[in-house]
Amino acid sequence: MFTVDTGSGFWNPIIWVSAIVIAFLIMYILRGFGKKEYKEKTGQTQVFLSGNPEYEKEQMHIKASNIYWGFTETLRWVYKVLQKMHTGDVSDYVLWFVIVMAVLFLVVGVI
Amino acid sequence: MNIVDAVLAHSPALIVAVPLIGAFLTPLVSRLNDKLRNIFVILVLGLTSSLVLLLASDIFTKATQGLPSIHRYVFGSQDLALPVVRILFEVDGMSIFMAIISAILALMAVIYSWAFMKENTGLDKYYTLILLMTAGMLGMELTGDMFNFFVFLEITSISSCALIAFWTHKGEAVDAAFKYIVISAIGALFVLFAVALLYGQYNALNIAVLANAIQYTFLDKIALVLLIVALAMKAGIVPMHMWLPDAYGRAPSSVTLILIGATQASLYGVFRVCFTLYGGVFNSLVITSNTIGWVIATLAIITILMGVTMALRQSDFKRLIAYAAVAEIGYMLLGVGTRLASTYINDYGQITFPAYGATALTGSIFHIMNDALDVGLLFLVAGAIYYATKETSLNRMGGLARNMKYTSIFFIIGLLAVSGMPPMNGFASKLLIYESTYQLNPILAIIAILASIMLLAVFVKVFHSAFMGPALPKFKNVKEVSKSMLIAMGVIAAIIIVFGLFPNLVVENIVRPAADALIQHSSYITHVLGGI
Amino acid sequence: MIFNIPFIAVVALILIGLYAVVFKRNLIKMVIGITLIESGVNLFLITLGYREGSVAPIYTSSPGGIMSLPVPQALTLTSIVIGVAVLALMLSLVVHIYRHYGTLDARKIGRVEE
Amino acid sequence: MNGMSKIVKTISSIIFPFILIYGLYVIAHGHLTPGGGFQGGAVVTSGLAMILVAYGSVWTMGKIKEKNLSLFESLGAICFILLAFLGLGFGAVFFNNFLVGSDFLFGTIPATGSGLADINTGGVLPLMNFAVGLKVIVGLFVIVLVMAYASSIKEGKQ
Amino acid sequence: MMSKRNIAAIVFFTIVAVFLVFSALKIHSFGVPDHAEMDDEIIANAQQETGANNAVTSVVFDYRGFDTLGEATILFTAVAGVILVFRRLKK
Repeated sequence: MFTVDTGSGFWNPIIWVSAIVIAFLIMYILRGFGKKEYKEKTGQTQVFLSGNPEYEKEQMHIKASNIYWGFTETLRWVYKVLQKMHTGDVSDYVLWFVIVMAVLFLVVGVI
Repeated sequence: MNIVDAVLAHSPALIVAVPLIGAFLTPLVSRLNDKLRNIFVILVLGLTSSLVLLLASDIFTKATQGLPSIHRYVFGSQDLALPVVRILFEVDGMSIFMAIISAILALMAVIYSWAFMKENTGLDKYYTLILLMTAGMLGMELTGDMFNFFVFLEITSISSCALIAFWTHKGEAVDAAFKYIVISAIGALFVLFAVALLYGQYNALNIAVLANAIQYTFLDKIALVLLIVALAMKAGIVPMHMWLPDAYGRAPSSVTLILIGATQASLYGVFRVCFTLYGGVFNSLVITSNTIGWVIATLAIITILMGVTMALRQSDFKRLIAYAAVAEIGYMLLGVGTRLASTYINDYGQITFPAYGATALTGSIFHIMNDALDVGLLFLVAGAIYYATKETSLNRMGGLARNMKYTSIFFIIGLLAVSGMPPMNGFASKLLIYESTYQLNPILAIIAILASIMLLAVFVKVFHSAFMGPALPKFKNVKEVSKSMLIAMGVIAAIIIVFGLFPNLVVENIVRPAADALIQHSSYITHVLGGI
Repeated sequence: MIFNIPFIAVVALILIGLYAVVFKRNLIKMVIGITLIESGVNLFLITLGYREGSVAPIYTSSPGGIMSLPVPQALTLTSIVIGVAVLALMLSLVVHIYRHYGTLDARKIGRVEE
Repeated sequence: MNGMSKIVKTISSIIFPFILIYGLYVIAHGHLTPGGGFQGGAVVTSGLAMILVAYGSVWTMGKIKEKNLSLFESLGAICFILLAFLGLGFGAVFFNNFLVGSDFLFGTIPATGSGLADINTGGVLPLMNFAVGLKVIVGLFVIVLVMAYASSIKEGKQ
Repeated sequence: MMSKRNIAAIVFFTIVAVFLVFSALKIHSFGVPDHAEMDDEIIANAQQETGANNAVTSVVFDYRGFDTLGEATILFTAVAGVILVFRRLKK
């Protein structure tokens, strides 16, 4: 009922779920060993940004475009090509249709 | 003959006729009362879904017991005579599998739009078009006639085009609708051209008759290419996917949910062409099968990569999900490509395919359903956020989990499912695809897995920027969305979790019969030609 | 070979239509291209149904003799109506696009910064 | 669009009944002669479109609301699908031509190969022709009317 | 001066054109269909089965009546779509 046979292996979500549950339990137990020194409204709760002043809460939120900045910056050349591809022009969309059709004609027609 | 048997016997026709008559009645009903109209539409789609489920239960029970399960319905005559002059509906496991998805998506979309669409005008036409679109999708999936397939393809595309342009005050929406109608008109016309090519040679329009007669002449090759390319364009396969982010991203969310069904109905067309119409050809010509298989697998890999890389860069919520949907379509196609590319000649000189070919097809069919649910849930969440905040750009969102608890929970479920994290349903189907593709060619599988990880990264970004972070002052008054939207999202999320926890139940009872129906293409033919 | 001139005309119509869609920038011209493709396909269907020396498949005061194939004619009828529907919707969208953007140049509308 | 000169209006009103009758003739004889619901409907719609051009879309819209027109269109579609459903009821199959061979309306079967035109033949075909004809007349006219009206409103405002 | 896009477009367009023209030459000669079983069946039985003298109408409304339903639906869809697109946006 639970196990999917993939031919060369299997997948059982129940094992996985129980593993997750056990991991959480272990984590919770480990957490219990920690020291309870945390006190509110003391210096412990203050934000420390390497000595820089803390901004307003709204400005601290990382905008979606800034996430993975490094990744997109490294792959800038890829994105340049892709951006050139996506022209937003209907005739280009149809042109891609013609191109794929031509390629498939060549592939299928030659064989 | 009791009533259930009678309904069952006529259900292939009723499944299409009930939403159609509902669509014709909706303008009359909406003159009376708005609420009555909503209830009426929900009832019509509920009736359709229950008919679909009735037929499905019959087909799947018979299929798992090894009995002949294909339902045949002849329009206009009780018995069938050769040559086949009438329109036939042939419902096998694959058709009804797709019909289940379409019916459920349409029902959820209607429930969702009760609150979501409340403030708009023109709702009578909106509901009419949704019913028509549902009828079109179901017709595409159940029909056994090529020309009929074209007619329903056009119904689906025209009604979805009008629905994409629903928010006419936004120029982009109209623009996306225009792009969609150009693309789908050209695609459908080339499908019709291919149908005419086949008709001119064999003087038949029925899929089974054509599949029996096909000889793979030059014209058949042309028709094959036209059919595959046109349907692939309508299914949004790279590099013909560019209409998809536009259309998905700018339509109302409830419409996008059904658009997923429409796209997958086109994908079903690709499946049908590859495995039934040209199934005999592919089963007897190894080189052709392998070539087409590798072409499809390559397209699939490009689709996956393009989808995730573009999704990473997007800042518009729905556009981002649309690119993720493109990537998901690639996974489904990868299974098809693997199955076709795995054909070989065994030691006894027979043409056959290894076990992993069947597994790949099973995985990709399972993934169709998972993709519809996962991506659909994400679109619904995006729509809920738009409804609550009137905001589409991720750059201007933040901290919404504080105000919208349920929505964010649903988003987490959808996020985990769409990126194939265990124990969600997306993982089970992707695992089937990975393992079988690995045996064909490890590189394909590795790329697919990496892309899946990137997909997770994409949605973590979305989750962080939309739901996490400090509470923004402009969203102070944002409230949780209304009940009807929560119900629609909750039902889909519940199905996702159930499918994730009981994958084998689904695979054995629903997916495998569907895959078998495609693999055993001769049973489809003999049921029409031999069963007279 | 030479008797296939109608089919070559069909392909020519389809190609002209495709050319208009791919190379022309004006939305109205693209719509015209799509209708050209459509008429090409309709012409193809109708030519497939012709038999040499045949009469229309209608018995009422028919002169007798072989009849041309009725199915392609029915398909063409369906296809024409579908074409009208698509055309109507396309043109109304073009009207709306012109209202929003003030232009019909395909390059100037719909560009989204990816 | 503000309508044309008086000459055009008068002549088009004179011609319109003839177009109407010709279109209805094509619809009614759909099962005997070339034509049918779609073709006849298109003929009638061309007549209506002529009236629309002659009198202007604003005048026409004042006479008929598109809301009422689309009601008629729904009616035509419902008639058509009901005929199909009646096939399910009487002939046990969807789209069955249950009237052929019956003594009821349009039930006569012509001798095979006969060239005589008997209007009392065809089973449900003439009825379906009428349903589709109604649908096509109203449907195409609504499309033309709405598009013309929307364009003229735009011109007036800006 | 032609742009890169147009040159590529012309190349692929020519390939498609060559294949389509070639396929037009490969179809059976005009006026001599290879097979006509389905249509002959209809011509022979149309009067008997549907009672209509016009074989095309009998195909449209009887043999392929479901297509016609779809066709009528498409017209209905187009009308709904056009009205939807040109609707008034404010209540």
